Amino acid sequence: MALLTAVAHAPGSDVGLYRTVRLIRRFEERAVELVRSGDIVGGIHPYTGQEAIAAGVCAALRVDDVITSTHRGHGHVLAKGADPGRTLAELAGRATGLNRGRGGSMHAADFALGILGANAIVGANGAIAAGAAWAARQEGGDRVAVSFFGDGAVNQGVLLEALNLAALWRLPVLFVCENNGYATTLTVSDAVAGTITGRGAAFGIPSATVDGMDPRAVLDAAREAVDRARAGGGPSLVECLTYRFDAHHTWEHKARVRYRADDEVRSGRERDPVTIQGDRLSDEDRERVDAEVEYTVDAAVAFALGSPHPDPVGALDHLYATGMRARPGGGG
Amino acid sequence: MALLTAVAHAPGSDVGLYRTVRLIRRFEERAVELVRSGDIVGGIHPYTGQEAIAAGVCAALRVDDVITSTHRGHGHVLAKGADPGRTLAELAGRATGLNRGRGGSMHAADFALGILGANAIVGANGAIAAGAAWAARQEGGDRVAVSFFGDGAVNQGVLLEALNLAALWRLPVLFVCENNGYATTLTVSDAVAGTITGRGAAFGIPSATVDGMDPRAVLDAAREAVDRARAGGGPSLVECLTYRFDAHHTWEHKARVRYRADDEVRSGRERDPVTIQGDRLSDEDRERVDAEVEYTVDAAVAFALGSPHPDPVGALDHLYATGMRARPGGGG
Amino acid sequence: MPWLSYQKALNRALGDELARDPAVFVLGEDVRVAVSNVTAGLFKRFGPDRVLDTPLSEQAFTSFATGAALSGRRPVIEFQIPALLYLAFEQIVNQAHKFSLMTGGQARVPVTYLVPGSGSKTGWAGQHSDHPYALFAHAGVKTAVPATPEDAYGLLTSAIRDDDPVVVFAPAAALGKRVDVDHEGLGPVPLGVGRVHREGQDVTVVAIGHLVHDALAVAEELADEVSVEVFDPRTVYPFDWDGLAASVARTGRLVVVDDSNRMCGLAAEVVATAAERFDLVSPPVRVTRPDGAVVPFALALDHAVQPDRAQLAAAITKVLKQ
Amino acid sequence: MPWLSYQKALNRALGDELARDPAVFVLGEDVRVAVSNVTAGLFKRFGPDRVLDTPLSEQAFTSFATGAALSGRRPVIEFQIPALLYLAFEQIVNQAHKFSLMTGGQARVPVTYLVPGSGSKTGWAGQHSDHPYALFAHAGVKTAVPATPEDAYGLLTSAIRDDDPVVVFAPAAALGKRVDVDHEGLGPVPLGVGRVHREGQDVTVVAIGHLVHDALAVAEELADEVSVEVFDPRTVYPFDWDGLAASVARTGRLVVVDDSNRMCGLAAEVVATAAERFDLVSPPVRVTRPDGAVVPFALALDHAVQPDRAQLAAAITKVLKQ
Ligand SMILES: Cc1ncc(C[n+]2csc(CCOP(=O)(O)OP(=O)(O)O)c2C)c(N)n1
Ligand SMILES: Cc1ncc(C[n+]2csc(CCOP(=O)(O)OP(=O)(O)O)c2C)c(N)n1
Ligand SMILES: [Mg+2]
Ligand SMILES: [Mg+2]
Repeated sequence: MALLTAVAHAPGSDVGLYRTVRLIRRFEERAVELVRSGDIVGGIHPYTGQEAIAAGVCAALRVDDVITSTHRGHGHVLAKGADPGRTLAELAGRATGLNRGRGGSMHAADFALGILGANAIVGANGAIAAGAAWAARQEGGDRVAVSFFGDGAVNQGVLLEALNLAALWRLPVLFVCENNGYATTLTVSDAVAGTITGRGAAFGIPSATVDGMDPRAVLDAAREAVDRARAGGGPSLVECLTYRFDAHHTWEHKARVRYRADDEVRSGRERDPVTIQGDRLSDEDRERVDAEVEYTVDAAVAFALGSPHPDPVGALDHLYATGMRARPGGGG
Repeated sequence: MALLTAVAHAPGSDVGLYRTVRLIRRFEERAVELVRSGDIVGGIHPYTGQEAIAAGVCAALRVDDVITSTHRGHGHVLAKGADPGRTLAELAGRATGLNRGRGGSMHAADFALGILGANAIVGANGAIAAGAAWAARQEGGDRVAVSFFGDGAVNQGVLLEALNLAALWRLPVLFVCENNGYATTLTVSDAVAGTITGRGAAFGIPSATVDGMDPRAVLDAAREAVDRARAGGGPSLVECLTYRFDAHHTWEHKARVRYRADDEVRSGRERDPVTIQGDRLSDEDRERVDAEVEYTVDAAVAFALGSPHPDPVGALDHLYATGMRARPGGGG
Repeated sequence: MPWLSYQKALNRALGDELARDPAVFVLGEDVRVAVSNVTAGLFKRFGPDRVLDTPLSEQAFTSFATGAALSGRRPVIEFQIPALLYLAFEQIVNQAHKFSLMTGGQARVPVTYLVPGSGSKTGWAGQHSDHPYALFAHAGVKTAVPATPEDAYGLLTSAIRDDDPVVVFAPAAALGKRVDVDHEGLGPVPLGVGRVHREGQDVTVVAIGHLVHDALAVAEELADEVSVEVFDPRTVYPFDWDGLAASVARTGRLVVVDDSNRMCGLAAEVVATAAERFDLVSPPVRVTRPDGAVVPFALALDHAVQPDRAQLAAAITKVLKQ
Repeated sequence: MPWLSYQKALNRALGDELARDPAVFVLGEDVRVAVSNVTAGLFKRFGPDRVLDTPLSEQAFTSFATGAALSGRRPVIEFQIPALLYLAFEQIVNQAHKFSLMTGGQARVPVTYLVPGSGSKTGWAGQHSDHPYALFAHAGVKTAVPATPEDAYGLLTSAIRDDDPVVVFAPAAALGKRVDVDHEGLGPVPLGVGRVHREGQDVTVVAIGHLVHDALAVAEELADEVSVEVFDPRTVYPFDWDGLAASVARTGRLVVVDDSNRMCGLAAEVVATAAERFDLVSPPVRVTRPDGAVVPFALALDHAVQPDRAQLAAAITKVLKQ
C-alpha cells in the first residue's frame, strides 16, 4: 500500500487540489454514515459541495500560516493538513482525536499545524484570526492568518468590527467568505443588505468574488491575497460562490424542514468541485488518487472506531491551562 | 416676561434654528458651571460646538417621531423639545428631573416627546431606533426614528448590524453620525478604516456628508432623509462634520490629558454654529432670542436647584415596570 | 385527552398569545421554517409582520426588540443556542433590564427571550451546552426554567404578558416530555410561584427544569427509605422563597440539584438563603455542575459534568445521616 | 518610603511586566493618552507595538487578544467601564475561557481583562456602575478584586503571568487608596490565596475590594464590643476556601459584605459553602446590593443600593446575638 502514498504532489498542483477535494468529499460522506450509525454523536455540518474553497485557500498557505474555521470546519481542517484519522476520531469523541475527544466536530483543532480550531459561534473567528495575524507580524516573518466564514457571518457585528481592525492595522489576514446562499434556512438576499464584497470594500479591503466551485479559481484568488498580505499589503476578502450539497446539519436528514426547492438543489449540485477538478486529471491519475483517498479514509474510519473512548474521570482535564482543578459539582 | 416667549417660530425657521442652538449652548455652559460648583455630580459630556446637528435634525421631525441619543445627549433632548428645567433637574439628580433623578446626564429621556433616552453605551441606540421605527410602521402612519451617534460608534458591531437590519427591512430610520473627529482621544483616522458614509453605502443606505456646523445644511439633509423614510424609502445616513469645543467629559477640566493641539482647537472653534446661524438673523431678532434663552436657562437653573432631592427610600422604585420589589441587600 | 409535548406546549403558547394580542410578535433565526419546531405553523398562520426571520445579528435584533417594546410591542425572541445570549448580554442586562429604573418609570420593556434547547444537547460540546440561567438571575432579569409541558405553556404565557424582560430557558432534556392534558387545562403560571411536585416529610429537594424529572425519579427510587419532597421553583428569579420556606419548615432538610455551574449558581443562592433564614436539622447539600464547567464533547465526559441521579441520591442520603 | 497609590500600583505592575516579558502588550481605548491614568507613561516607554489604542470595538479587540494569546502573546486589555465586559461576554466566557478544554489542552489564552474603576463611580448611573465579578466567577473565569495597592500590584502581576484568562476588577472606591511601601516590597500575589487583614475571635467578616476598607473601619469602630476578623479572599475565583475555613474555625461566625447583587452573588457562594462545610454557631449574614440592582443616578440613591458600614455593623451585631 505504501505505493499509493509515495508520490507527493504540491497541494496547489492539479493533482494536489484534486486529492484534497476528493479527500474532503469522501471524509464527509463517511462521516455522515457514522452519524447515521450513531458512531458520531451530535451530528455534523457537512462540507460537501464547498470543498474547492478549503482546498484552494489552504493550497496557498504554508504550514506555519494559521487558519480559524467554523461550525462547518472539517474541510478546512483536512485541507490544512490534519490527519484524517485523528480528525475522524475527534468527531467520534475518541481519546485519540485531535482534541482528545473534548471538542468534536465544531471545535476540531490542531495547533501544531496552525489550525486554531473550528468554532461553533458564527462570525467569532475573524477577530481571533486578526489577533493571530498581528502576533505573527510582531514576531517578524511573513506568516498570514485565514478566517473562513459563511454568508451568515457577514451580519455578525464582531466580524465587521474585525474587518475594521484588520484594515486599520493592515494585518496579514485573508477573510474567506463561503457564500453558499443560505444561513441555515435564510437566503442571502433575505439577510444581507448590499453585497458581501461591498462590506469588505467599505473598510478599504480589496474584495473579490470568485467561483467557489473551482479549486483553481479559489487558489488563484487566495494566492494573490496571501502574497499581498505577506508583502505587508494588509487584509483581503475573497467571496467564494458555492452551494451546500447536503443538509445544513445532519439533523435535517431526519427533520421535515423544507426551504430549498428540489430544482434548486438539483441544479446547485450540477457544478461539482470534485468533478471540475477531477476532469483536469488523466484517468490514470484520477483513479490513483481516488484509490489513495479511499485507502486513507478507510484507514481513518478504522483508526477512529478502533480508538478508545476517553475516561470520564478526566472530564475536566485541561479546563485550565495552568492545570488548576475546579471544585466538583457532586454533593461531595 | 411672557412677551419673550410669546412669539412662536417654526423650529426650522432661521429664528427657530437659532433659538435651539443658542439654547443648547447656554444650557451646556451653565451645566458645566454646575459641574464645577458640585451641583451636578459625575460630570457631563458637553455638546458645545455640535449644536447645529441636534437643532437641524430635530427641526425636521414631528413630535410623534422618536429619537435615541448618546452619552453626549443634552442637545438632542432639548432640541426634541424637552423642558430645560426638568432636563437640568435630571442632571442635578432632582426628583423633578425628566427621569425623577434616576438617570442623570447619560440617560435623560422624555417618552412623551419621543425621546427614548440618552444612552451611556456607545453605538447601542441604533438597533433600538430600528426597533422603534419598525413598531411605528406596524402601527400604520409615517413616524420615523432617529439614531444619533458619534464617529466612535461606527466601529461598534451592534451599530453595523443595525444598519443592515434597517436597510434590509427598509425601516424609517435616520442614522445621524456626528463626526467630531475624536472618540475621546482617538482620531477618526486612527479608528475608522474607509469612510463613514462608505459604511452606510455598503448596506445600500443613501449616505451623505454635510457641514455639521451649519444648522440649515443639517436641516436640509435631514428633511430629505426624513421625507424618504416617511414615504417608505427606508433608512438614510447623514454624516455631520463637526468639532467638539469643550472636553470629551468634564473630568478633562481637571485631568492633564492632552491629545488635541491648541492650534487645532482654536481653528476648530472658529466656525461656530451659534454664530453661523446668528448671522442669519436681524440684530433685533437675535437679541430677542438671546434674552429669551437667557431667561429660559436662568429659570431652568432656578427650577433645578430649587427642586427636592429624591428620597433614598425609593432608590429602587421602577426597578421593575410591573412594580415587583427586589430583595434588599442589607443584612436584614 | 391528547398528549401534549413540552415543545408543542411552547408552540401553543406562542400561537395563543399571537392570536390574543396583536402587539405580540416573534423574531429569531429560522423561525419561519421553524427549525427548532417551537414556531411551527406560526408564519403560515400569522404572516410576515408577526413572525420575522432575522439575519445572524443577535446584538442588533435583541435591541431591535427593545426598541419595539419601548414602542408598545411585545417581542418574543427565539435564540437557537444558550450562548447566543452571551452575544446579546449587554443588550439584555445593561439595556433592556435597566430602562425602567433609569428612565424613572417612563419605559417598559416587555421582551421575552426564549431558548429552546438549553443545557447540554448531548454531543454539541463546549460552546452550545451551557445553562446560564444564574447569570440572568444575578443581573436581575426575570428567568424561568419550566420543567413540564403545562408549565412551559404557562410560564411562557406569563413571560410574554409580563411588562419586564423575561428569559425562558427550555432545557433540551425536557423538550420531549409529554403530559396528558387538555388545551382547556392550560393557562398562565405566575412568575415567582413554585410547585411541589411530590410531597414528603424528610427532605426537600429543590430542582428546576429537566432536573425535576430526575428528582422525581430519585424520590421514587428511595421511597422505601425516605420521604422526599420535590420543590420546583419554576422561576429562578423571582424565586419563591415563601414556597421554599414552607417546604423546608415541613422537612427540615435541604438538597438542591442544579444544572448551573457550582460557583455563584442557583444552588448557591438557595443554600445561602436557607442558611440565613431557615432552621435546618442538617447542613444542606448542593449537586451542580462543577465550578466553571465547560462541557466536553465525548458523551461520557459530557454526562460527567452534569448533575446526575446517583449524585442526588447520595446527597439525600448524606443530609439524612447528619 | 514613598506612598504608593492603588492606581499607581496598577501602572507599575503593567510597566514592570511589559519590561520583563516582551510577549506582554496592552490594548484598549485611550490607553496611549492614558485617560484612566493606569497606562500613564507606557506608550512613551514601550512604543506603539506594545501599547495599542483600539477603536470602540470591544468584541473584536477582545477576540483579537485571544488570537494573539493563542499565538504566544500576553495581552492586557483595559476596559473603561465594567459594562463593556458585557459587550465582550461571549468573547471572554464562551471563547477565551473554553479554548483550553475544547482543544484538549492544545491552547492557552493568557489574557488579562483589567477594569479600573469598577462598581459605582459616584454619579455615573445605571450603565456605568455595575460590579459584575460574580458573573465571571460563575462562568469559571479567574477573577481578582484587589483591595490595596500592594495587592493591586501583586494580583495584576499574577494575572498577566497566568496562562488562563483573568479578569481584574479595580474598584473605583479603592483606586485612591495609598500605602507606604517600597518598590522592592512589591511582588506577585498568587491567585486564590486570601489575606487576613485583621485578626479577631468572634466573627469572620469576608470582604473584597474597596469593602475591605469598610470592613476594617467597622471592625475598629466595634473593637470594644467584638473582636472581628477581616478576611479578604482577594480573588473571587478561585476562592481561598481553606483560608476561609481556617478563619471560621477560629471565629465560628460569618458575615459577608459584597458589592455584587444579592441573588447568586459572591456572598451567596461564600454563605452556601460555609453552610455546607463549616460549623457555624449562628446563621451567617450577607450584606450586598439588592437583587437585580440598577444604580440610580442621584447620589443618595446611588449610595442606598450599595452595602454600607451601618448595614455591616448591624449584621455583625446580628450574628453575635444569635
Ligand atoms: C452567532 C451565531 N448565531 C447563530 C448560530 C446558529 N447557527 C449555526 S450555523 C448557522 C448558519 C450559518 O450560516 P453561514 O454563516 O452562511 O454558514 P453555513 O452554515 O452556510 O456554512 C446558524 C444560524 C450560531 N452558531 N452562532
Ligand atoms: C461601547 C462603549 N465603549 C466605550 C465607552 C467609553 N466612552 C464613552 S464616550 C467614548 C467616545 C465616543 O466617541 P464618539 O462616538 O465619537 O462620540 P463623542 O464622544 O465624540 O461625541 C468612549 C470611548 C462607552 N461608553 N461605550
Ligand atoms: Mg451559508
Ligand atoms: Mg466623536
